[in-house]
Amino acid sequence: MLQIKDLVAGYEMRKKWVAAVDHVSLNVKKDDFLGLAGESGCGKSTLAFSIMGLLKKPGKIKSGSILFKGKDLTKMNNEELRNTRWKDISMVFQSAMNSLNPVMRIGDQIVDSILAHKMVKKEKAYERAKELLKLVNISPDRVNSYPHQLSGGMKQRVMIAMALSLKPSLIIMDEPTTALDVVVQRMIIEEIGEIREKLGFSILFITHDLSLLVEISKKIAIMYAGEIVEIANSQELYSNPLHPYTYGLMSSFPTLVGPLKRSDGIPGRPPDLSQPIEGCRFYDRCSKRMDICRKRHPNLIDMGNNHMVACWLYSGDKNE
Amino acid sequence: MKNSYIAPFFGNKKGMSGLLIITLFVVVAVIAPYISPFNPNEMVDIPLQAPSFAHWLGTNHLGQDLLSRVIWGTRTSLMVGIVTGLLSTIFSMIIGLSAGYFGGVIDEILTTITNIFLVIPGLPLMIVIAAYLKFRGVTPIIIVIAITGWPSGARLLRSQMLSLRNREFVTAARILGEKSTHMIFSEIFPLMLSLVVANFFSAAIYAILGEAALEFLGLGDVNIVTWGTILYWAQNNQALLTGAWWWILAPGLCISVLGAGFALLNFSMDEISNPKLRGR
Amino acid sequence: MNDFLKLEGVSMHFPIRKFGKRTRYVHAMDDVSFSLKKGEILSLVGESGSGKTTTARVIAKVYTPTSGNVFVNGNLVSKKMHTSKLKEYRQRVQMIFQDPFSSLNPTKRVRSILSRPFVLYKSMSNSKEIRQAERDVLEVVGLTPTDFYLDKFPHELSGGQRQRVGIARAISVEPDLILADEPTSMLDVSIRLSIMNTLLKLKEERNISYLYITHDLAGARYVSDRIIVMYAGMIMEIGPAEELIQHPLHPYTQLLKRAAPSPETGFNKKKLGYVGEVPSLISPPKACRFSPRCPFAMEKCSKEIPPLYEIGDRKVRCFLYEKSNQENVRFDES
Amino acid sequence: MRYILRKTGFFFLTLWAAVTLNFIIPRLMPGNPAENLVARFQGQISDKALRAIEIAFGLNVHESMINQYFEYLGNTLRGNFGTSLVYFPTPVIKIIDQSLPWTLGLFGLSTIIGFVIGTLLGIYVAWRRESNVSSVTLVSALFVRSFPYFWFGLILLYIFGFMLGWFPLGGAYSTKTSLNGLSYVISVIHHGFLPALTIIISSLGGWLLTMRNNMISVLVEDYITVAEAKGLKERDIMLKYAARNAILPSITGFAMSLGFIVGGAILTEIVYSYPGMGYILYQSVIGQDYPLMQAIFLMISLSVLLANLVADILYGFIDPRVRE
Repeated sequence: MLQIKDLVAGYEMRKKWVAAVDHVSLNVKKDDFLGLAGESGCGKSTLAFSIMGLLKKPGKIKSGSILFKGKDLTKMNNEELRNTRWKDISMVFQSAMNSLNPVMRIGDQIVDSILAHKMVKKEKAYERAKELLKLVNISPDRVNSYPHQLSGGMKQRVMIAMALSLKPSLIIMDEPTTALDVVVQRMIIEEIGEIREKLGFSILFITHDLSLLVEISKKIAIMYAGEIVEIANSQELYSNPLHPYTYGLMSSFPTLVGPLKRSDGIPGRPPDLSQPIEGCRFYDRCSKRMDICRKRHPNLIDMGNNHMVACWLYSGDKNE
Repeated sequence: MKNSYIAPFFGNKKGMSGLLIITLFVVVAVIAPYISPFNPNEMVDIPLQAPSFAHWLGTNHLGQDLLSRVIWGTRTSLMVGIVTGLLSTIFSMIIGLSAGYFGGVIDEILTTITNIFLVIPGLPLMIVIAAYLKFRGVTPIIIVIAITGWPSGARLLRSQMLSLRNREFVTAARILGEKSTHMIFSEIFPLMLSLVVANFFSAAIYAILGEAALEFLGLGDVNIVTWGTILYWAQNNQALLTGAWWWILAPGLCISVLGAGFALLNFSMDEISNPKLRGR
Repeated sequence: MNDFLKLEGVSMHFPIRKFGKRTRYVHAMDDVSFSLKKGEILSLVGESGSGKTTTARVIAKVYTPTSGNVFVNGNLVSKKMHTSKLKEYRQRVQMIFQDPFSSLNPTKRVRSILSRPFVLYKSMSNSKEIRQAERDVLEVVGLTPTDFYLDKFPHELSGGQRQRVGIARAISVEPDLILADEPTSMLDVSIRLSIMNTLLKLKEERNISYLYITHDLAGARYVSDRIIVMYAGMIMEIGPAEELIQHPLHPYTQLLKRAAPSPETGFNKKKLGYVGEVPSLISPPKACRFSPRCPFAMEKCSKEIPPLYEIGDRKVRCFLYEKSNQENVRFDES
Repeated sequence: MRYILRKTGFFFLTLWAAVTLNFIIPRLMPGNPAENLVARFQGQISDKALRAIEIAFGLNVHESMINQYFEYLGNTLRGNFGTSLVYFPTPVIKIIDQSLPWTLGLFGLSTIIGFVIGTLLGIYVAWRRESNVSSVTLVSALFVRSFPYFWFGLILLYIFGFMLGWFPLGGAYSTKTSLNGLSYVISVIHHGFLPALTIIISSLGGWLLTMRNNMISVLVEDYITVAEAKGLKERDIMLKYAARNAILPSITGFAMSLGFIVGGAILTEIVYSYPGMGYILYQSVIGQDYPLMQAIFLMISLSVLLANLVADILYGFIDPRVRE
């Protein structure tokens, strides 16, 4: 359904090019729940914004394509893009607190997304807005509330309702629960799962919280410094992480059960993306680095079982 | 740090043109005796002459050379602008910073006073105060403008103080055991500097326009040479009805351009300290 | 072992000003009592609005509590302290902040930020001496080469590096107690553990005690000896870390545990369902604050505030554990 | 409701402050210049009227300050401002009654027009901030804002009144012929056009800059990105999402700017000899007519404060957050 091919996107700073997303290819199929995990600054939000066509100056898509149902989103003009947005692909943003217009009733904000795309009567749109609120466990008479009258969790539910308003086939969720407390986060994640079962749509779920992702998503892509370094099914990735970065991330969150292991996370910090890097981008922080890693860039290779990894440890042609 | 504050300023076209304008006026004010072609208070030619080679800006009803008067007027106008701007900024700082820093009852009282002065119209108040003053001159004008010019600055500084005071690095300094004076002057103040300077620029604009207005109304000392008094004499001698447009054009332009110079500086300070505002 | 820090019935109510009159209060912290031993790491776990940060700030003397007493080393910490006494107190109790971006002054280099503790507490004025002391402390928190970091401004450092500068600043004072207010929550996952490990190392090497504030139950398990669970301004449960997490007594602790992400259990985990939201802290009713959301709520729960019942080395604020109810206790083994 | 009550409370507090300032200022001045006022009135007006003047300016009164103050407050409340000197023997209140409507009409209308145009331009400049038109507009606004009102008025008067003769040189309506109905209205508009234009253009720059800065701060907010992602039309995003939030600080800033513009309007009236409050204020200053001057200051303050109250209440309607 969504095919990202060799996408290069980033930011044009005073003569410098910061490659936030570098040659990324990714597919989201129908009914997929794809998780995209990575640390801050790894380019995951840039990727999401590129898909939505929301990348603003100095941000820029340099090359590659984003095909949605066969049409290239990067080549659309403004009007076509406007029509595709929200109707086919919608998005739930990170900061629920600031995602709603503070001076408009939430009902009006849901309704205007419907009216921007469909020729329906206003009353009908309001009926729909009420239905949507009910769907996300908010009392329908809240249509007349203003954002400041809602709690953080309710605001994010409103955003989800809004994202559902036109029955899109793909919803991008960019850290939808990061700003929320654990209990609220859990409730919302469960609700998302239930609604997805009911309505059937694909999700691209972006987060830095790998422990959460392993639990909820079908498939996970790990992003590091602008590149995808590993893709696999969640269970497979959890039990058998191949890339040293994935492995490091997996042992970076303390657990609630089992013996207490002391671990040191991943030392160092991600590389400066405004400088060209020849070899592997994880080289500086890698505990298993080899000589070749510094010189040559590893590409994603298929390890079977739908498991792809970009690391010289698993490449046969090491000595080439 | 010094560099990271000042460097963007040199790259800012608006800021640089503002600086250029102000510098130009300052230079003119300093070297007024050397570049002024005539004594500004002497009758040097036939009254009400249009601009010519001999008198670039023409002459007034007493046959005084207007170019010389404008040049000498720069001194007083600029001085009043800067001194008054400084005075109001100091008032604003004392009131705004103490309200923001101490909070509580002190804040409530100071804020209420500020709000009251904020909505009471400034120029009419200036006129009323100036009208009561028995002696006319530059000092009363400075005082009157400074009295009415501080509230908007105080309000801005207070709100910035409030937000900075609650920043974690200030709490950190407090927990580390720093004294209040250290926290205000070493931790908080460096971050307020740009706003204080911006505040000075707007206060200076206010002062320059206020001074011109009061003098135009004859509420200053009409016998000294300033841009405002040139306009006063022009108006009182019906300059326009006699077609002597040159009499009003130059001093007014000078006020506007000087004001714009400060406005440009102010605008660029805003852009630098708040990168969001940078248009391009 | 001696209690180094002790809180007795401490409450913090913030007034809401309307027309200058104080009519309503936010009960950010109500009747909080606990103690902390020398060299112990005690975690304060709770969601936002639970009062955990307020507790830390009351201990740090940023806020003056509405009522109750704080004791440090057996001495009462009075509300108004003489300057020299306060300085002595500050030297014992330091703090690490949640947001490494805002807890360092953006206009100052690391070198000048770190010089303050030495000027204030070691009476150093010789710049060479200070520089050497700064190098030593940077070494301890793992920022090497030290001279490289001394010349940096905060905005030139990563979040983790900034947090290390914050830790360096706190330990330069050589405190006995560090209040760590969610020190890892704004950092990248991959470096959280190494910050926690640094804190653990300092505890072992310097016998520093910590009050470690977090919303992450698993993180609390990783670092702490004992855990306090707070909800809506009150302590709900206190107990040794491992025991409390494996066998949570209070229904709220049970909820917290079930809500935490756990890839080990994965999809087969029991669903939470809709469990309501945190109540308003403005003039709350006299009742168990968790009762509106509690699956085990009894009539009594909405009428009075349960006391902290002692069960072995644990304490729990729930009527389920009143003597007469003890037989009916249901443990949630999720 | 509570919000409106609070704002009304502040209105009365400020009004009280203005009235009290009026009482204090002459008493603070070294060598009260109002002294010879009484001498000039002596024997010309009734004793009661004379006493009102003495109370207002603190002359020859042997009562305690507090008693004076309350008597003054009473006089003010009853509109008893005394008699004008310049327009002797007309009572001050009558002069105000005649000049206030002119000021309110001219000034009120042109301030609103200036606000609307300036704000719209500010929205445009921020929305198209990459374009050259925006840059030029912005810099021109910086200059226009620094024009002294009276000077700009003089220039307009010279060009359109004196040189081209399109507009009259002063007054509010033609006094030459007897006017009725429509011709009166046309005459009023004809006379008011240049002063109005002066105020509109001079005030517009400030509104433009305020709105532009607010817009740019708002445009980086997340809800703008969300609106874009929702595929709303550009115009809807600009007006319903960006401008509606950006205008809030402008309305609060109204207080600050209004006082400034009122000052400008006074000078404009003087330049155009427009028989409003500003012109009368000027006459009273020249003629040392302190009773008239004080009353006018009070009236101007009252109008500004009322305008502020209206702006505050309006704000409550636009921003739901302050209502409760």
